[in-house]
Amino acid sequence: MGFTDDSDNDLPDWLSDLGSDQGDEGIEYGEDSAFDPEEDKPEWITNDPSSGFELPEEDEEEVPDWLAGLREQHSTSTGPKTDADIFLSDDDDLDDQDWLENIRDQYVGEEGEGEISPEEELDIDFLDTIQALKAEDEQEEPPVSDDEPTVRLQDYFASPEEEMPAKEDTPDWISGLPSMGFGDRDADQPGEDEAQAEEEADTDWLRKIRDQEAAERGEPVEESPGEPESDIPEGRYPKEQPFSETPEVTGSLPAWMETLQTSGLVLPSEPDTDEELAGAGYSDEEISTLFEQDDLPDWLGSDSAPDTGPSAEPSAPSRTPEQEEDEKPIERAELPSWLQAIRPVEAVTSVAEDHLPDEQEALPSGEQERVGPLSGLRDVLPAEPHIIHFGTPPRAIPGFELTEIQRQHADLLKSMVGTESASAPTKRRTVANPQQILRWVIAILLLAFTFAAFWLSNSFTLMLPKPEGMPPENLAVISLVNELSAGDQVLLAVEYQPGLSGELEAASAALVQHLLLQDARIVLVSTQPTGPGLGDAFLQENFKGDDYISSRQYANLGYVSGGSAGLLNFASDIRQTKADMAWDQPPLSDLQTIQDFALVAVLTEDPDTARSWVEQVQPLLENPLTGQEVPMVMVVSAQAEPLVYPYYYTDPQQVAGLISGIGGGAYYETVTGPSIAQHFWTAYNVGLVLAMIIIAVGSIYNLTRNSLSGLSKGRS
Amino acid sequence: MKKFISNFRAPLGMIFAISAGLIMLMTYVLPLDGLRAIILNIVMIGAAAALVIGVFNLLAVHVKRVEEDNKALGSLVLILALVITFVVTLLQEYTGFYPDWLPGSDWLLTYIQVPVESALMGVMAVTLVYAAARIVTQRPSIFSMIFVLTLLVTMIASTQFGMDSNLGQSVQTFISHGLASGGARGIIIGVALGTIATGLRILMGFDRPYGG
Amino acid sequence: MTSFKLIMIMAFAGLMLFYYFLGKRRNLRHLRDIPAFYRLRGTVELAVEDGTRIHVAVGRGDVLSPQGASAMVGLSLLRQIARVASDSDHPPLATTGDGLLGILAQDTIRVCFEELNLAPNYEPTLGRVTGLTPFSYAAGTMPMIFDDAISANLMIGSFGSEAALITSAGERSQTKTLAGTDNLPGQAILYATAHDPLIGEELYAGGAYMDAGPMHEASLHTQDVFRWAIIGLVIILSLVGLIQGLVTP
Amino acid sequence: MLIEMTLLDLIGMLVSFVLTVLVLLYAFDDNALFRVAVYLFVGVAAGYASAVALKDVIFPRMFGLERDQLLLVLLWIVLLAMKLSPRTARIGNPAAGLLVGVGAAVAVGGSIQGTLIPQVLAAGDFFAPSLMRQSFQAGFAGQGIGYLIRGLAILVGTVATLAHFHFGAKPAPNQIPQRYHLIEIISKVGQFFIAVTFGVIFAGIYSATLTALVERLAFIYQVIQLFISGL
Repeated sequence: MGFTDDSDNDLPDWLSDLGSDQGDEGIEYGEDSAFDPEEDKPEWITNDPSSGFELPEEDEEEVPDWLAGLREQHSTSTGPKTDADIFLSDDDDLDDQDWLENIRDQYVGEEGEGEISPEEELDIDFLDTIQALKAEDEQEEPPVSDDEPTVRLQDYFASPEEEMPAKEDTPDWISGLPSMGFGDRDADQPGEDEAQAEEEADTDWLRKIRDQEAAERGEPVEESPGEPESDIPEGRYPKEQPFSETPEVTGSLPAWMETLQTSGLVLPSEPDTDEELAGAGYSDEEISTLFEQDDLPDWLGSDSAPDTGPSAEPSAPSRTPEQEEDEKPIERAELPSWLQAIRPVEAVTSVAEDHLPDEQEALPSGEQERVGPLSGLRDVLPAEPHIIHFGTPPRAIPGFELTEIQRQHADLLKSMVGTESASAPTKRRTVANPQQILRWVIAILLLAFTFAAFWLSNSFTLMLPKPEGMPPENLAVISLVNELSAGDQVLLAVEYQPGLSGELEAASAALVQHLLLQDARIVLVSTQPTGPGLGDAFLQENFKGDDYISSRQYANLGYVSGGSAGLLNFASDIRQTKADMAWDQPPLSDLQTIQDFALVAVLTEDPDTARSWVEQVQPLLENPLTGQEVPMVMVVSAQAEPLVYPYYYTDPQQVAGLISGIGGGAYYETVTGPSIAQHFWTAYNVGLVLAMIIIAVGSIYNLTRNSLSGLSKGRS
Repeated sequence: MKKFISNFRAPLGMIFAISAGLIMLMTYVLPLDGLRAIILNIVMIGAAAALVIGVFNLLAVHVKRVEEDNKALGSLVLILALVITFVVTLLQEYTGFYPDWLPGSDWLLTYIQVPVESALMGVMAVTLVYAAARIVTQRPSIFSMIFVLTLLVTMIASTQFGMDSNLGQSVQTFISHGLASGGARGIIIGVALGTIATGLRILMGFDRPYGG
Repeated sequence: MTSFKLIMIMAFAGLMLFYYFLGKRRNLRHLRDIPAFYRLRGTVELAVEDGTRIHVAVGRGDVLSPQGASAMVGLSLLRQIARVASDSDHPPLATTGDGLLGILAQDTIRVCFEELNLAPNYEPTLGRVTGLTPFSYAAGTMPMIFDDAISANLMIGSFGSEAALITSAGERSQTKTLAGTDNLPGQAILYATAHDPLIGEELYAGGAYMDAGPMHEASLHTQDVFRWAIIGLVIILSLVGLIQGLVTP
Repeated sequence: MLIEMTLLDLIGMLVSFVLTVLVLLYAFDDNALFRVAVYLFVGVAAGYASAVALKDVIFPRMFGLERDQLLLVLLWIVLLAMKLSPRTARIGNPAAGLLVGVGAAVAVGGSIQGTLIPQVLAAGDFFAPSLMRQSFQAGFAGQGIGYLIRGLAILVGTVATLAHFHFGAKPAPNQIPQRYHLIEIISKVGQFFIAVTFGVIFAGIYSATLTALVERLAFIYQVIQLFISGL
């Protein structure tokens, strides 16, 4: 797994049937035909109802989830991949590489000298094992419940050569035992004969924790010759992952014990939804990964031969690690991962895809890690050895009690694992000094010079720009406002963020001043939550000398939620949208629709907001009966000007006029008289010139330095 | 029962998404204004409710920080500010006895939100100058140089000198309303294409970001 | 015009489906090179190995507006990254500036944790709303970048000019930033301040380049078809306009 | 002037002054006081926005609904709220799905209706035909040529930029997938236009940030002046 194709998310249900036709063709993105678990139910399931295996849909209530998960794994291990399988694939597909399985096989092999008979298979059943543990004291046969899943492992163990594939069918609960160190029971028992090893019931399973400690201390460990699976590679022991989860506590055991147990014992049950099952059919989920084997350094991916992963084929011959070692191609030079990361993927994937037969590509490789940095490695700790089902608590085991010594050992193990799983504390990253110093210099210069412009404002002030240079879009706004009559309603959309209030207020102060001079009636509205408050503050702070403003005769329609959808709704029916307003009283009583406004002015810094007004509102400004259109003008931040301007440039115009930034406000103030823009103008120009100098000098310096360093490198 | 529910969770979400989306889409191409109004009416309540739910998310993060670290002064300040602002704003709206001598929501907006946000915007000026001065080093290419040149020319045209100069205005007009307008149109159209594709993926059920 | 819109939508959807099934038959990706995405892959890999956290900023785009589409792309990438990095010491962290997006980001991460059977490790705070207005979102994200062992910022969604605050925080903490937004001012900011900017439409290609599914690649091919159709239309219409301007009646 | 202010305004001005200074200090480095100011801002912004959403949208709209509709909407909000907990999150899928679906439709419909069609149709105005014709008719050939050049710039810019984003490429083993040579050339032209566009917009953003900085510094100057004159 890795960056996987979003297969379960990708194909909608309505397409899944369609897609299934393409399944065989769906090399790159998977096998859609795998969607239906019923269709692809393995024969051994369908032919053997007594096996206890049923599809997840059946008898869901009666069977505990861990059992359901168990049978699910088995039912799918020979059949098509389900969603669960995809996520299990790291375990399932590991086959003989899975160290958990190896230990399990060692466990079994010691009983039967590497041969597992069908009868003995039952011994590895979960309840048997638990009862075997219990039998240490009670010496009685473990009961087998009716709904206990009986695994037909003989199907997998058809021949000695096929022993390894059988291991993949081993339930994870078995795998989980050794994964916690329980299976390595012979570690400190050199010379112990196999007969003794067979008496599993007589072995204190908790004592194995101590045994493993001893083994790790370097005490001799006897390993069965000819059993490659007993060669547990160093580093295969799980450290934190099996314990990194906290399954629910049943109460029958100490919580941590249940955690241990469930971490290893319980399998993930069937996917939660049919949809997930359907989505599971995408084998591309497993093929196309972020850390695709093709993306990996050669030393990681070299042993990932395409023919080594038929985990979905129980009859496929498997290989021992030795065999695999023999088959490994000569390792290539190692590439660091960062270099791999910047290597074009296509170039790499295409090579691998040329080598990969499509059918096999669609199948998950059974021998590689697919998640995280270990992706592509073989013989490594499984990335997710603790795949368990968390949905339901594990079933309590009656009569299971811990002795004090067992508890002490368990506590010891828990403390060891606890430290392993603790995450490293976060560290704050340091800042490089030269960058910091450069930033300081810029900040000091900018703040000092701009502030000095105010300090020296009595002796040095710039005049506003000449009105002759006023651009036509500014003139258009002025002429539109000039055409307004006294009492005309103007919708003022306050659509800027508080942080932009400085610029937008400087840009629009002259416009509002002009509107008030024309005795226009102002109605505020906003799709920003802060908009109504900002609009109020803007009018009250800057125009409180006007009676119309100070007596709050203007209307504030408030906040319209829902983004552009809300805006569309507002434009469609302003009364319904703001039903709480006093529409039967002035100043709103004259307004029935948005076409009753004489002018719409949008104050915004965001081109998307401007676009929303153009897209959603502007088409509705035309009166369908009279054909007259309410003009829409915009006061925008300088950053939005190039983006809003095209709406002005179209014919017919979608935006009838435009004022941009403090420059536009400055032009307008040459007509209406000085206001905010004039107040800021000098400092603004100082800051602009200073920034230009810094950027120019900085760029030239950097270019020169780059050139010089390039020259010196060339010489050397 | 669990299985039954689990079977229908994501599909239900998808059914709602697709059906509501398709109906809404039809209102753009067919005269179904009434239907669109009904959907939008409901949707807007939901969008506003989602905003309030977002507040709970924000609170949860910072409450956790305060619980984990007693020195998380900032988080504590955030929680208090949020709760006080929320309560004050609603009290002012729905009770007639909110005293004038206490800071109201307008006060909080005017004297806290606006100045901090404006100052943050102002600080960005330093960041932008710094970034622009370094871009030719950070990403050395001919296009970075074009970027810086255009930036400088536009800035010159925005000064008093540039605005009063016919040449400055002509150059600014050509760059901003000619070259940049062309580039912006291309980008806008491209973004629109991407938006349509993304929307259609959701409407066809391929993307299900709602838990599916 | 009504029927034109309908036909256009149908054609777009039909082409997407066509390329979807066509893409399933192909072995190779038929897409151009976008280096930023390769570097993102490497960055994610390094972050997982390094035990550091990836920050995915989904932005503040309103889901009920066209800007929401870019956030959907961000969620797609979040999903891809969460699938890889969720079982690391520091699973990816998503920040949003919108309540509904926060819910969707949480959902995305939660579903990934469930898919990986890591559900108990999931914490709702992995999907955070750090502010409910654009600037408060950016401001709320800044301290998190400083404090949470972030090694990479992936900003995919709708950001305006306030994105400079986030990239600035990333730059100060020496954190790699890959970013794309649908907002043009945001793009200009990211062009100058992000390490790996995604320009314009490249943002919407995120899913295809990060293997989010064949439909994502199909979308890009469909966009290409419409792109050239639009280019043709634009040239024809502008030439008609030019002739109108030159030929004096 | 200080006397004219209410105590609340005076306190507000001082608070605003302190907060402004703290935030501006971030220009030099991150510091604890800056963070307190930022968190205060985030909290106020969130509290304000949520309260506004309640009082301006949720309550008014819900009170206007009939009982059945109200129950339906309440159920929907409850479903949405289920998303807050991981245990119940899935129950809220339909509510979130509805919002996402409508949003997707708005995205598709809005983009086609509001952007794509108008932008394509606007191509007819690239050369401003009516203005160009008027210019030539009036004998202002230079102005007419100006429209011609600008129109060409817009046309080439639009086409080249749009073509630059072309994603399709021909894959080849051991090679990066390549686009057709012609598209690559057009793409370079498109990149030029993109760099110019971003340069212009960046200048606009800097203008906006500079205005905000100037506004804040003007405020600081004003406060200092007030207190100096009051002393």
